[in-house]
Amino acid sequence: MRVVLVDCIFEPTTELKLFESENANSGAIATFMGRCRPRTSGEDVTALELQHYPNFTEQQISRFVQDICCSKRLHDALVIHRVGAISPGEAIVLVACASDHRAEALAAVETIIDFLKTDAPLWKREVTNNGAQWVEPTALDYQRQISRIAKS
Amino acid sequence: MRVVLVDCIFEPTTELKLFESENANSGAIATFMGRCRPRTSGEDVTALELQHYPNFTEQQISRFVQDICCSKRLHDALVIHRVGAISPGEAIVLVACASDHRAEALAAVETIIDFLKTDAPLWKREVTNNGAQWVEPTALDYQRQISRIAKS
Amino acid sequence: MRLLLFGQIRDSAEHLHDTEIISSARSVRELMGWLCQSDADLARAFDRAGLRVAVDQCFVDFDAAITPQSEVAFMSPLSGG
Amino acid sequence: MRLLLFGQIRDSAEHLHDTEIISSARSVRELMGWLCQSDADLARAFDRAGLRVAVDQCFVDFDAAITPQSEVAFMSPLSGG
Repeated sequence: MRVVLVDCIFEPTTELKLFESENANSGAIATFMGRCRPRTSGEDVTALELQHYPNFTEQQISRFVQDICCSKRLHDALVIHRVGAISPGEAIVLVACASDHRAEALAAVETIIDFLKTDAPLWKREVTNNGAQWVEPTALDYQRQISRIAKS
Repeated sequence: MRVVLVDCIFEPTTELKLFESENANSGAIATFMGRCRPRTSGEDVTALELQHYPNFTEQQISRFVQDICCSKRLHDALVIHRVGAISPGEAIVLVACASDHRAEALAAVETIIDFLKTDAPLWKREVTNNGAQWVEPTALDYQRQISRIAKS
Repeated sequence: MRLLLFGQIRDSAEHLHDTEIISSARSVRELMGWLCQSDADLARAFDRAGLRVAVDQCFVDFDAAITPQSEVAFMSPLSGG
Repeated sequence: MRLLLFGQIRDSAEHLHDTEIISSARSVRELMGWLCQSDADLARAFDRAGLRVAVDQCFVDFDAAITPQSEVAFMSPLSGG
């Protein structure tokens, strides 16, 4: 398992290639990549800023991912998350999970990305030409949080 | 949208890098890679053989993926599936879906891989030292087929 | 008509796969009856669960009509991915 | 004790983030009351939905005990991914 916060550009497919080769015996690898979109609600995004709580953020994500690795019997999991300033088009997050069969890897990726949206100590601010605005989880994010907690 | 059957080794991360660059404005990309496992039920697998029905297989998968692109409002989808003889460790299938937000891309990847397991005209035979055996969908695969059809 | 066999069922009657057959059958079901008379292995394969059929590259049920020009494909349970 | 602010709440009281404060508060709630008296902007920020608090890098509820050595972090709604 590897959970890292990075403050500069990373290349998701390069990281995936490594993850794939480290898990050569896994029949199933599911992934999710989130990127900074160039537009939001009709406005051009000039940057995203991601605040984090040093140590605590890594610790909280690691604990959660470790639990998922056990409960879903994953062979391995990888979370790379950007912090600091992010430009449009750049990757924000990569989640990858390896397992014997697809159901576990797919469910684990979904659960981890849902967790990151509402429960990881990260704070996202979107900067547009009309100023900066803090992003809060959507109603759907909270619904998924509730259903995730109910299932666990 | 791109659906291709290939009869030789392909490199999932190379294909993903291309897919990613073709969908630079998509906030979310979810993927699934399935590989030939070196062992199954305690036996060493020497090869997988994938039979297909030329034209019909591509047509059936393409139709399904096209419908998912519309219903999930995907920006793009990619399915690469091996046919013919596959060695342990080699990729069998890559599914990638791009959308604005994660829910659509994750759900689409899961739906497409579930479809491939039970409803795409492909037939898989596992070769071990004890002979060859046709693979049939598992009880779980059929459960997922029923729940997919119920949701659609 | 053209007969195609996919998956396990092909093993039961390899010699019949991708062959032109001459039959007066007017439905898939009639064709199956006709094939069963001449091939006991295929008859047993038809009895296995999960058999599917496509006529001219469309999935159909066993009552579907066929003509001497049809392409008829019998398929054991599909298993991709 | 050390005070940390994350997310929108930091904008309300940037000058208080990552500072050492001297307070006799024995619980998070007492500390919040004490901070509200000296900072109206922070008081309004505490009223917003979704406020969370961690003491010594553990999520706790507002009745949790604190000491002069505690690290207390107030957080606006989390939004990673």
